[in-house]
Amino acid sequence: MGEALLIRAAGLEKRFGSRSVFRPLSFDVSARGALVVTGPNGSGKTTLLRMLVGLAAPTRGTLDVALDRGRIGYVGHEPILYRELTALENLDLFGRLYRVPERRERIGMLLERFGLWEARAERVGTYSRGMTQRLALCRALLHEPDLLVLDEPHSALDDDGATLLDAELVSLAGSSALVVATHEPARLEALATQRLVLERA
Amino acid sequence: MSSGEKYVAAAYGVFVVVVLVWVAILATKLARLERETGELARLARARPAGEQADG
Amino acid sequence: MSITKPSLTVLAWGAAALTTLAAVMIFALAPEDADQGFSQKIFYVHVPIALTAYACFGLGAWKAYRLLATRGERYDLESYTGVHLGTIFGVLTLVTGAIWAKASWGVWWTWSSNQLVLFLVLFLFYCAYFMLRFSVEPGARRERISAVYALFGVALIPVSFFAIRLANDFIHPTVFTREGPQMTGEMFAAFCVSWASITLLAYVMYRVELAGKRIDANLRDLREALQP
Amino acid sequence: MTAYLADVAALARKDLKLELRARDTLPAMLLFVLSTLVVFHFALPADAGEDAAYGLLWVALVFTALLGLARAWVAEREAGALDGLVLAPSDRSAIWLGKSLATLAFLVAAELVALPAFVVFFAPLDASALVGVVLASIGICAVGSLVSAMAAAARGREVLLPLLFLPLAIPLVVGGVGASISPDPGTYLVFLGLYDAVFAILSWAAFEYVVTE
Repeated sequence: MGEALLIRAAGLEKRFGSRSVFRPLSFDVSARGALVVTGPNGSGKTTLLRMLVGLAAPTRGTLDVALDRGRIGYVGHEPILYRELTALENLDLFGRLYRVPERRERIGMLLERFGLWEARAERVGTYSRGMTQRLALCRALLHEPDLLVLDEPHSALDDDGATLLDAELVSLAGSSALVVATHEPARLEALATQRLVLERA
Repeated sequence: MSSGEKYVAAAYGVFVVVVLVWVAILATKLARLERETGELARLARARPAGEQADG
Repeated sequence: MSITKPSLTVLAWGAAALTTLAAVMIFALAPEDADQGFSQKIFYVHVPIALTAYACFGLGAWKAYRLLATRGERYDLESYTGVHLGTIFGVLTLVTGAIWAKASWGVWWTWSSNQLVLFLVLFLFYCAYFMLRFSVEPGARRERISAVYALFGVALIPVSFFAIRLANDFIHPTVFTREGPQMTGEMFAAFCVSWASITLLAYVMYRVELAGKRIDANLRDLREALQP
Repeated sequence: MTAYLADVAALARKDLKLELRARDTLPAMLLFVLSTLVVFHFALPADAGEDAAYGLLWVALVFTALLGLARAWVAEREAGALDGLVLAPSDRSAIWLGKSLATLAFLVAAELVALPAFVVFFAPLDASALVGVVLASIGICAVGSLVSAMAAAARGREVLLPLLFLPLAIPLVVGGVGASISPDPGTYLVFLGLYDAVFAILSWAAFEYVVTE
């Protein structure tokens, strides 16, 4: 048997009112695994990812993630940042909440790496979608998570942003688990240890 | 009827009326449910046998 | 329905029997009140309805607590039905209370009757429960928010009761005071039977309404499953 | 415990920073409470007793608080920021406590303008009235922050918030007015303290269930 299982899901279902989002799902992800989730719009990719990070509860079935919240990084459709705060202020707030050691250095290094250092003191509201997405990635990587959950991370990035992200994922694959929902599975072909294809219920 | 009796009748009357209105609302709901279960029963019968397996 | 619960038919017949017994005792057995005369008979329906309203709000809050503690989905409908019935009996309390106030003091409303004012506050509070419930998307979020609000309601009852009593010290010097009417044996017996019958009636209504809501929910699932 | 308070402080500071930058809630609350008091002057008949004025002070305070509470979760709703706070490892009640303290700061700032204006326009305020205002403000912010978080998850939240909040605020108004005009304000102040204790603990415990599934 491979390494310890990080995520175990059996018969997972989510229902909004009477409409269920996808057919019951069962899958496992190991501590160093990389699950790539694909499927058309509305097939429940975002709902599944929100369940994995604890923002949504399954209506039926069991899901246990052997990690506490502080060890999970998440990039969703929404940037999950304060538009009226600057990049530094946002990362400082989340850095405190995630109890990140040497917070300032870590923030500086991440902003540098994602090309946001010059814009660090500007309000996120003034950022382009691509820059906001990069900042969201900084926020998700700030506390060196053991599990990184990304919802269509490449969607708003330009070319060098995307290559930057791919390099980041490669370096992370060795040390933590990944769950990525994407419309470009080809990009993650090398990394993927498991694949999950969702269809509309 | 003296005024006292009028008020007593009014109080008990209101109580009975409210309960009856509640029953009436339940009755209309029952009628709706009856109609809907009928439709669903027809839908279930109309489905081709094969599809019933995976239900 | 879990089999441990007494069957609905037994309860329904019990409620019917008790109600007739109560009616007979109230109007035939219990003597008229010395000073209030015949209009005191409203007491036998007004006070039990108020107590039943409290019981329904309590039931709604208990089911809400169970929902939050055990994530059991079925408690949401139970809490909702409990609060719904509580509101119906709350309105009834206000109406019968107003009629009694008119009968004994000639005014439809009196701010010095603490219980009436409390039910007015609770009526406002629980109407907002339904406004809240119908403006949140159905799902886990709505169930939990409604549950929290229902729990607040039960905390509000004692707090408001004291607030109203305190308020009456300075808003109105109490002109109309009415301590609990002195009751003879038969009066008290009639009151107890009437209270039991109304409580039982409320429980039957609760079970019937809950069954209706459950059938509704099941039907939605069925329709979704059968829809081509 | 200190980590918890550090989280609360960070969250409250964030709200103060947002307000200082946007300046859209506090100025509105200050102007609102002043204009409400002036309107009340004209609403009161000339010979109205002082008691009526105290009552209207509390109406002004409650509706000013409502103004602040309506904006309480606006920053969190933009760009899904609330999900970020819910995802953080810190206890979810810290989010509520941080928000309550920030809202309390705005309400107290508005009161620093409203109370002197009231004394000038209407009637004097003694010590027990001031203590009543402080205690009631705590209760308003504790319950108000929770209730506005509930409304934030609903459609039509601007209309819903007052409906959810006002019944819960009635005991606070009774306590506040009582503390201002009653010859024996002690009982009213104790009542306000009890209200704060009961509803603050209830809000503290219930907040997690309002923001998660």
